[in-house]
Amino acid sequence: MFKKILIANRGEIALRVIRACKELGIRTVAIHSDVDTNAMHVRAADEHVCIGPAEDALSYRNIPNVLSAAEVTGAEAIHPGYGFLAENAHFAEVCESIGVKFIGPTSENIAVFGDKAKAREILGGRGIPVLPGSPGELRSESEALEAARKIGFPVIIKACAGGGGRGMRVVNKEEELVRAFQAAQTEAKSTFGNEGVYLERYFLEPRHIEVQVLADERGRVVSLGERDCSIQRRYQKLVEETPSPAVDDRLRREIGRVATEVVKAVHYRNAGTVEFLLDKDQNFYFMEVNARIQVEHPVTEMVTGIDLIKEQIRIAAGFPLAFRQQDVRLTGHSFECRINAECPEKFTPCPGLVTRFRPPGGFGVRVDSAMESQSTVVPNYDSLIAKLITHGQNREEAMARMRRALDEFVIEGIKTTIPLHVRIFNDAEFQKGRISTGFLERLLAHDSV
Amino acid sequence: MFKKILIANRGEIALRVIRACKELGIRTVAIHSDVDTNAMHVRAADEHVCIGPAEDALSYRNIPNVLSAAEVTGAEAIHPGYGFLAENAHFAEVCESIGVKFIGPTSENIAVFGDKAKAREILGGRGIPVLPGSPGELRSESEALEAARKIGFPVIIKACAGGGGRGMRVVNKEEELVRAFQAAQTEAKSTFGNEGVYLERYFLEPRHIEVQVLADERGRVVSLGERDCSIQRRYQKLVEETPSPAVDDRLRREIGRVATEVVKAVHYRNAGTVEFLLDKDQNFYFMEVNARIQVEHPVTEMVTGIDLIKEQIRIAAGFPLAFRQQDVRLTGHSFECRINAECPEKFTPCPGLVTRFRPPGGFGVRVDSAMESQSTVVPNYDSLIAKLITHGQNREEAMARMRRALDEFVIEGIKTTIPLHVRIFNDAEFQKGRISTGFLERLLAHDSV
Amino acid sequence: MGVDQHREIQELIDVLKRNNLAELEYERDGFRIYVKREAGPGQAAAARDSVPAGLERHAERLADSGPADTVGKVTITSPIVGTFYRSPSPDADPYVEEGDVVKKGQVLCVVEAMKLMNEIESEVDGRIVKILAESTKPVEFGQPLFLIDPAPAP
Amino acid sequence: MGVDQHREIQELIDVLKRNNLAELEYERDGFRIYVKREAGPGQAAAARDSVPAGLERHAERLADSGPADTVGKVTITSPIVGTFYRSPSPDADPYVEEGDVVKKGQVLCVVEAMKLMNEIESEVDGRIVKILAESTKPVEFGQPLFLIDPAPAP
Repeated sequence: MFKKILIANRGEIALRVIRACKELGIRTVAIHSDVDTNAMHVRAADEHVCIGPAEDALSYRNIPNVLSAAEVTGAEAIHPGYGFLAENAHFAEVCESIGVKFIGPTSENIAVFGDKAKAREILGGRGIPVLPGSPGELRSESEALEAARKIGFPVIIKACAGGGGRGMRVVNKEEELVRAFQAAQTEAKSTFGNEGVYLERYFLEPRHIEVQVLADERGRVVSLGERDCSIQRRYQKLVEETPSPAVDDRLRREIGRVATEVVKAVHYRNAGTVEFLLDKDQNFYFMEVNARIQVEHPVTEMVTGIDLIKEQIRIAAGFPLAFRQQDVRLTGHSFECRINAECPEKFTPCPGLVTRFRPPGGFGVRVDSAMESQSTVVPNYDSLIAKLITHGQNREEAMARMRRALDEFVIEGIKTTIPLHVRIFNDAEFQKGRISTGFLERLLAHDSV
Repeated sequence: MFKKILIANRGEIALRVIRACKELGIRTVAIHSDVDTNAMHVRAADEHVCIGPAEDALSYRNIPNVLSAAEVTGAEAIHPGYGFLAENAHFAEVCESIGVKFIGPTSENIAVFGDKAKAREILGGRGIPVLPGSPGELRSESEALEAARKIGFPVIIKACAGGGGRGMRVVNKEEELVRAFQAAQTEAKSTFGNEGVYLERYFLEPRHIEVQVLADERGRVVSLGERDCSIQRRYQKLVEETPSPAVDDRLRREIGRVATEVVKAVHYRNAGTVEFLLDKDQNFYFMEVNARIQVEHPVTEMVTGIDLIKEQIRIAAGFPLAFRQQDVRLTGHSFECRINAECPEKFTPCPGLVTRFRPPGGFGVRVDSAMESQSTVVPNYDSLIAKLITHGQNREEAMARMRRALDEFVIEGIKTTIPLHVRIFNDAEFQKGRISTGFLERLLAHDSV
Repeated sequence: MGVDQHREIQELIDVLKRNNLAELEYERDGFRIYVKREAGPGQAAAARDSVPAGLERHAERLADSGPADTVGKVTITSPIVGTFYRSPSPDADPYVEEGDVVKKGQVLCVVEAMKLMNEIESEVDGRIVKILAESTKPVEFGQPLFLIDPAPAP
Repeated sequence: MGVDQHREIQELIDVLKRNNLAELEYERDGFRIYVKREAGPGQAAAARDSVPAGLERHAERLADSGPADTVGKVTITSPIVGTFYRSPSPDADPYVEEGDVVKKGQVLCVVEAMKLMNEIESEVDGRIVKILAESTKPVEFGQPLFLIDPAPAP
């Protein structure tokens, strides 16, 4: 097992990894930018190294400084968390080349899933159900038009290098296509530095269903149930749950089997998430693989009892998975609310001093956060300040617990998305499990009426 | 289901009950003494009534005022928590007589188990293995001597009305007995107002093993596994865990069956705990029944997923148990540390202003506490200020998590038992599960050497 | 405490006073100071004011009762939890009205608890300035019921 | 608290008052202050100084370096994370010693990162007052390496 791990991240996920390391008896090195000198992840680690100024390109994404920090502290492995360098194939490659273990998939794994159109092409060729779409990057307007006619409208144009919902465009009619195609290319170029775009069929009211997988270095793969992440605003997830109210045992087995095939097809290693779109008729389509640990991983931990970060570390250290598919038991139901430092109406970031931070407690309540009273939310990074996770014997209990915990949660000094979460959990349709990726936009639209 | 419940308690257990009520959609009434006006349980409840001055005899144990508070607020039921009025048969009886549901056992149940010697006599007569001891209260020195000779030395003298370890005395040799008997009677009289004492065989290095049971109003009983509460200081539990490292599946079934027989024998209702002494040869002996919810109930909740407070409320409302014995699954391992506002060396209470309170968080960590930064620990009541509970896939993980969580827990302004818990969890014998009720005294004795 | 730190503290206090600040906290190199001024006349109340909620409620009730100054007055509070009644029965006259002169030991009201009527007596000779609770409503332990202006000692 | 910082705090409070602000937070070179005025006239305010721990560490290092006053001096900090070396190779002489006069652009040390030697140059003409890091030891981003007394402009 590793003796010392460097955590190349900040905030709640850095603290999450440090906690797992402490429980495994592994020493930790935190890195931080100069505005994060006093951050909780820095104080929680055994050692810490300042690796640059506030701008993430010069600090948390600064590969030479991150690797130098690993070198001077003697860290044998690096956990990238999510974001920053987590899905940077070059970083993973450099780590491999200098003998520092990257705790995550191989650089090839990251590269394959970095090009979404290509990944879909490869997997479609191996019998994985993929979204009906263009075979790969679209080179011309006529190619786009031809592909769209074949798929049937409405279609959605996506950037090959995109992610997090940016650079997407829905086209309802043929006559809108050329203009949208050009605009999407321009946007893709300016946002991602790569103008490649592709087409997919656009579904109304789909669910976002994803499957957590673990693959050890010997190629053994297990799937750990699905997560329903349909509560999104502009493709940003806000609430996640497991199991999905739309997935029964038969479908769970089937989608788990397909997810396992996806990661086996590319010799994937470590933790990953296979994302699917589920339509109203229970058809599911592969969308993409997130080659990292995800923000919403705790809900899977709550129902399986498996510490996913520890599993990532064990796998990276060369240990085989200690359990098989048939050992995985899903117990109860779990929700996660992402609490962001944002104005809950307009979603504008709201950094500042947190004058009071009192997390909820008690049975079935988990809080993952690097905040405390008198912490400062700096404006330089993402606005997620806490993940509130509940577990219950069934969906009703987990929901009631979330309402109770949201009510108990005190965060003063800044605005947060807590009031929005309260609204979601009080919504009758949500309570019945009747959700789709359009749910939140509709809920918010009610305000303006 | 009840619409409104009054919680006749304070501190963490009052908050625990309020949380359960909120999740069940039941309105809550807090009661409080005048020093607790600003306490968290008061702020968490929907309504609150001041029922007296600081002295608990005039407030939390003041039956007329507690019942008047229920009356003026229209509460249909009273949850007594633990301590105060929880095992007061008269209170339960008055509640019954005025039509307010007492959430707990019947007044007869409480009365039966209130006289320990008598309870043992009744149950011994029904084939329950009881500690070898005097048949009942000892009326004279000669009776005591005769009983002790029959049992064999060492013996322990206990007060019939005793509890929490008070009024106990170990006698190693025959010539010490008469003197000890007289002293025990005097102490029992002055402490409990009842000079009745009885004798039991005294075991060296026993374990304190207890079984959680639930019994509904129709008489259906389930047992929910055992708790090992061997880490005690002067009979005060400090650390509890489940499952016990000394109990295997066979013994668990056997002791669970006996516990079920005990409560069935007296037509017990609601939640209760059957306490056993387990000797080195895996023999177990019935000691007593705690006719209430216990401080350490959360470890059972962590491994069963069952919310015991909600079950208490459901049972009191007349609902049958929704699960059978075979539905109960024990998953993983759980520990609880009782964090008291005490000097960790001398165990003297340490009330005062908590200037900073930062509970630990993350996966598998639960905190039950009514404290926050700037809370005051008042000197009038018991010193328990937080229960730190961890859960893991196995004993090792739950222990590692506890060490990590103890390390994260920040309580400033007062002294707490956290350093003692750190010592316990770092002790090699404890880590191996080699514990008995003598463990802590030995650990502490090391200090003085 | 070194001479330097002593001077530093004095400087901070001067800053505080000059600027009429309520609190000041300063930390450097492991040296930390927190200064807070007492709320005196002409001063804003300290932010960390923590009058217990229950007493605030009572204070509000007193405030609601008008400009009557409570200085020198005697407050009769409820010794039990129950329901406050100003008269012995629904049809009867109230025991007392505002302005009435009362004797020590005179019954002012009843508080019903567990179907028992508990008579509350005046603790002093004096005049009822204000009745602070509403008839037929619940009262808690310690809740002010009457404000009495005590008669000067004879 | 230095004269400069003292003056700085006072200036901030003046800014606050002049502009009728409620709160003000200011940070520069690891020195951070937060000032808040109470609403309304006859103001009270709370000031909270929260120097980040990392820069405190640097401040300690400076303090450790003796009574040398840093006022008017230039601190050369590490622009990268790596290992600090005072000489180009183990056998070679150090680039500079305390007391040496240096020119702007002159190499003062190397910081090795990823097997690459990064030469750190002086930002000013002046004299080395103090060497603040130890050769062969790791340095982090922003860590002070040299204290230089700049030469007066020619």
